Amino acid sequence: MYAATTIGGGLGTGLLSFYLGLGVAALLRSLFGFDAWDRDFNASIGYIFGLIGWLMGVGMWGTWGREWFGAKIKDPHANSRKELGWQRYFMFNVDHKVIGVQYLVTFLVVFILAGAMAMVIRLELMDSGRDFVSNKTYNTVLGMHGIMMVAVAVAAVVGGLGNYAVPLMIGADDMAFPRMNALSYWLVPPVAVTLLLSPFLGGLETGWTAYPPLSVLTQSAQTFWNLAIITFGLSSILGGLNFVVTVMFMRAPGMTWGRLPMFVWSMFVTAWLALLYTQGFAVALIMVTLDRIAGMGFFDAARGGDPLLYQHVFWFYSHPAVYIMILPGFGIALEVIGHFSRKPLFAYRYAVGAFLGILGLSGVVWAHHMFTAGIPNYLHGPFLVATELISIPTGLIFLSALGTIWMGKLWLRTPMLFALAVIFNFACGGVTGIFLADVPTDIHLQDTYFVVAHFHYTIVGGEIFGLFAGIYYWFPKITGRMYNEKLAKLHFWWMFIGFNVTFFIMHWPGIEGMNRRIADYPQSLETANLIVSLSAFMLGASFLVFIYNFVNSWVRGPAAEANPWGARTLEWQTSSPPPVENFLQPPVIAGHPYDYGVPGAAPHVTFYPPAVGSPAGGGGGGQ
Amino acid sequence: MAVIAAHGAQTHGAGHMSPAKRLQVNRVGLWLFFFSESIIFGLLFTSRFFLLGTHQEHVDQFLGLVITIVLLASSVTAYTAETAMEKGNRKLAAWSLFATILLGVVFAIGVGFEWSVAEFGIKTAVEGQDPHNVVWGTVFFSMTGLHAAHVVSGVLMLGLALMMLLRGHFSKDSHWGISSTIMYWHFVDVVWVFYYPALYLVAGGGTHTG
Amino acid sequence: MSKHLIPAALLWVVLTAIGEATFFLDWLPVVGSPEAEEWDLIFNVLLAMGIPVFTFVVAALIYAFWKFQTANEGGETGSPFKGTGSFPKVWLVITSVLAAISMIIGLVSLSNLQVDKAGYGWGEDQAPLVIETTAQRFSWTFAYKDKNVELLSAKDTELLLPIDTEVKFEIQSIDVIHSLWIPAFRMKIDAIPGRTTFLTVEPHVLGSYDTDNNFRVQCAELCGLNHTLMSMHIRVVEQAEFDEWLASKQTKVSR
Amino acid sequence: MPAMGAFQKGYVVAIVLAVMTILEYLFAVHVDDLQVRFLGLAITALAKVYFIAYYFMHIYRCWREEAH
Repeated sequence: MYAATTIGGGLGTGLLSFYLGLGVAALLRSLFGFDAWDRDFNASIGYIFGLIGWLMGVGMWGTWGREWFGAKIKDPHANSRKELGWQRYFMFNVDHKVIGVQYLVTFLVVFILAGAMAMVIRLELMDSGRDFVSNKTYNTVLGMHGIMMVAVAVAAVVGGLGNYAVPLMIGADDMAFPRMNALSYWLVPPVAVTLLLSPFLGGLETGWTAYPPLSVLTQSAQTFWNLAIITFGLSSILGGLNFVVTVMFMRAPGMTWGRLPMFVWSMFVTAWLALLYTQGFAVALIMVTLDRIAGMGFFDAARGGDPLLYQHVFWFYSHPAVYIMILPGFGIALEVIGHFSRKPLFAYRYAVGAFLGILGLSGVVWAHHMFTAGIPNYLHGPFLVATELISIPTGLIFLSALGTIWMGKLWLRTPMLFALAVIFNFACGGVTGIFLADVPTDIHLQDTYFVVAHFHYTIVGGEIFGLFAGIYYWFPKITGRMYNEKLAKLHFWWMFIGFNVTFFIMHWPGIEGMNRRIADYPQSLETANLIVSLSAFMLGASFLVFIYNFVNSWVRGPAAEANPWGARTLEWQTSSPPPVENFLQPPVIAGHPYDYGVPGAAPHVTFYPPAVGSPAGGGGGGQ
Repeated sequence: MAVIAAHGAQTHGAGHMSPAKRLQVNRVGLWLFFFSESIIFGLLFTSRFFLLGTHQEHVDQFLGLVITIVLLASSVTAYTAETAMEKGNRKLAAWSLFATILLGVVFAIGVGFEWSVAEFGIKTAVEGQDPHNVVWGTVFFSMTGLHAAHVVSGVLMLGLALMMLLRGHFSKDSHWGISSTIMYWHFVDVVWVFYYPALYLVAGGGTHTG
Repeated sequence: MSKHLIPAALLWVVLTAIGEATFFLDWLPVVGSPEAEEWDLIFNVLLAMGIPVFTFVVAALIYAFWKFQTANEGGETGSPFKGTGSFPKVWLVITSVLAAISMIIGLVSLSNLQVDKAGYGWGEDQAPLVIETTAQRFSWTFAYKDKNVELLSAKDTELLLPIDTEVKFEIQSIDVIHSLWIPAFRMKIDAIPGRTTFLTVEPHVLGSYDTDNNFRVQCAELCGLNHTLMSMHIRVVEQAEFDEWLASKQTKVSR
Repeated sequence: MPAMGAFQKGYVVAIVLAVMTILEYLFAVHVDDLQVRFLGLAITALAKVYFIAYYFMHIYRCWREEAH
């Protein structure tokens, strides 16, 4: 009932505002002497109105907007305190744990949908000649698979697991800006809906990169797509800002920078990346939108513009974006490997240095996506060097992971298996990256299936495996229930084998002359594509096991202990699931989070005052 | 946007944070937001030089100077408003906020006037002029347009702040709502500090160079 | 320690040997030009370097997975070393050296490509045969400069190139970004509206699409609806045959 | 400027900024060398931003935990 009110209210005001926006745009246009109706222009204004209406409708008005006009606001925490059961996940709620679950489940749904689109792509590519879908549908499916998976990779770990775990791991009771946190989540559903509607609005022609002039000339749903992605970028920036401030100011006493868990470090660096670079995508798409709806000439060579401007601005974001994707994967992998090897994390300081090094280098490597784009010759060398430099900090992550498992006591539960798979997969993705960083080899490999295989190895193999490591690792904490270990291991091996067969073989057609984003290819590539398609279907099927295990365990899994992994970090020192205020007593940090088996090591956390007989809800005070 | 950062959070966590710390967190959050925005402005700024070098079409440089001075004057009144608030002088603060809003509106009108007399378009090159005409128009209108959008939103936020002040909100010790909108206003001024020379002065005395 | 180090190292050696053995498979596509030879060389050098790196990680993972796992549900703890000694520094030096080597390989080969640079792209300023290439959605136009012959990918089936002659493609686009890619020559450059890009190849084996599918021009940058179809077959022929073909084309045009 | 009141401090900075703006204008209009002009404009802009960020926006307060 509550949930229906929230969603219904949001949809109602959103739609009304959308139509209002259409009208306002038409009015303005006729006032200034244009035709009253221009689909892309009017719809853009309508989208902005609709977005604001939606946000106000789902609860931002009551808990936030009224304040701007000096009126009393509703208590934003009312929803977290009420006993609402599952309905609280469908409501405006400022509790970071609820927002984390909202993010996680939303993006798992998007992940499954985008995965289904990958199955369509592989079905089309099973055979060189036959058309399973038309070229138009193929391009739409391809573009949607790309952008939805990018969205998942950017937000599933950061928004989902990051929101859930980071405040818990640093001993905070919430994020620094809880209402802004809720805002960044509630910006996501309109984006998802707009993206999913794009096949009905004219399809997508440009892939997820949206290179002009094609994205300016195309008659497809490009403008809606731009607006949706700009909105998503806004959500990502606000989320990043929130994480940076949270980690800077909300740490518990004694939680020095040298004692932060690796996952928190990775989220901190990721948040900086999101805050610093996401604007690039937004600016690039704003330029495309202006070219489309206002007839401007940023990318029109005939009128003095330059199409390459887009690529520079776009990759200025989209290369750092791959670190937004991969660093949380590394963070989870190191976190899990640390706890499940039962020994201190090897070379902790070097691993932190690696994160910071990647943050520093990420802004100066973007043009390696443009080695064949006709950029001036003098740019090739510097970008080659900068790109290769990235492999040095990345090597330190491997040092830390391998050093930690060496001579450890590996407890091979599912999270650990996924974390080890991250290291395995990324080793392959990293080595194939060398070929793409060196300009001479990149000339041939650019825009082929070699690139496709490479980035699936890094992003799926690195981040998505990390995402699943995190999901299994924190599942007992989030749900208060234990997942089924046998099914989880089945999921792991099925996914691991399916993934590696699919994408390892995919390098081969790339080298043999198969380029990206095509629906048909020369006959000589048929065998390779058939194998890839078949194993891709196998990979796709593995997620059915996951869905079954996830849903079934959440509904009726056995109750989980507070600390089923015997881990030292803070989030395991409170109940599963944690109370609304996270910790009943304020935590004080005294030791390093990974000091397993170190003689005389202080415990990572103690609670003050000691946890006896204190009344529930006594989270206030202190500090 | 500053409103969002401005009002920050009053959480159950507020119990864990002193008001001074809350203020510091809000302030750093707002600065990070400025940082993030300045990259949007910076990318457009860089695009202007990427596309045109230091080329510049004819613009009314004197008009540019006048609106720049107007914006600077509005910064002074904004500063007065915040300082008055810190000293607890609500009346002076209200009048200064009002003056700031007025000057902001004058600036926006100035930009609108500049647009209406511009000697370049975005659709097609003007007959007999440099072919850079269109892309210059593109760059000029999008840069000043983005900045003007921030000015207008700043005026709206200042208006809300003034309204709240008149209704008796804010005090000497608690006026983050006013401080944050005024910081946002100064930030808009900072952007103009770069945009004004890039659009009006780079090519010197109205000559066509580059 | 050495109880574990020696078998792990052995595992690494074995895996590396298996990996490096793939060089005997000869699986790279047809080599149609000196540029392709150069490409194969660099690719193989980098691969020879990359395989030991990959197998190092894999060997460590497999060995740890096999030897260090414990059934004692997380109760035992491992050796509590923290990696604060000199080992990370050694590692840092080794990875830096490896990165430097791959940089140098790339830079040396890059300078080979760019020795005779002509604005954008690669290739000599002057070439005996210049083909003015125009890309548009969704076809290619190839005009043999000063030869009065023009081929359309929509109409003509094959693009003929003479063997052992430098051919320079001057590429322009009239609508959106395309990319000219010839897999057999391992060369690719984008076609960008408002710019002319260049690439030069020197075919040195006879061949055609029928003998190897990589003798083709392919658009490699998504350009819209029928991007898939934007390709054209290439046939590399002897100079005499080429001249004869050119002459026959010229008469057709003049008629 | 320690001895000055808060209001006066702001007005002095504002006058400095106004003078810089006018000088910048005169400088740009009368200097013919592109490089010199560009450098001059860049330096003025950075100086102005420093004044605004420090005196008007109180950037130093980010590092302090204080109520105004």
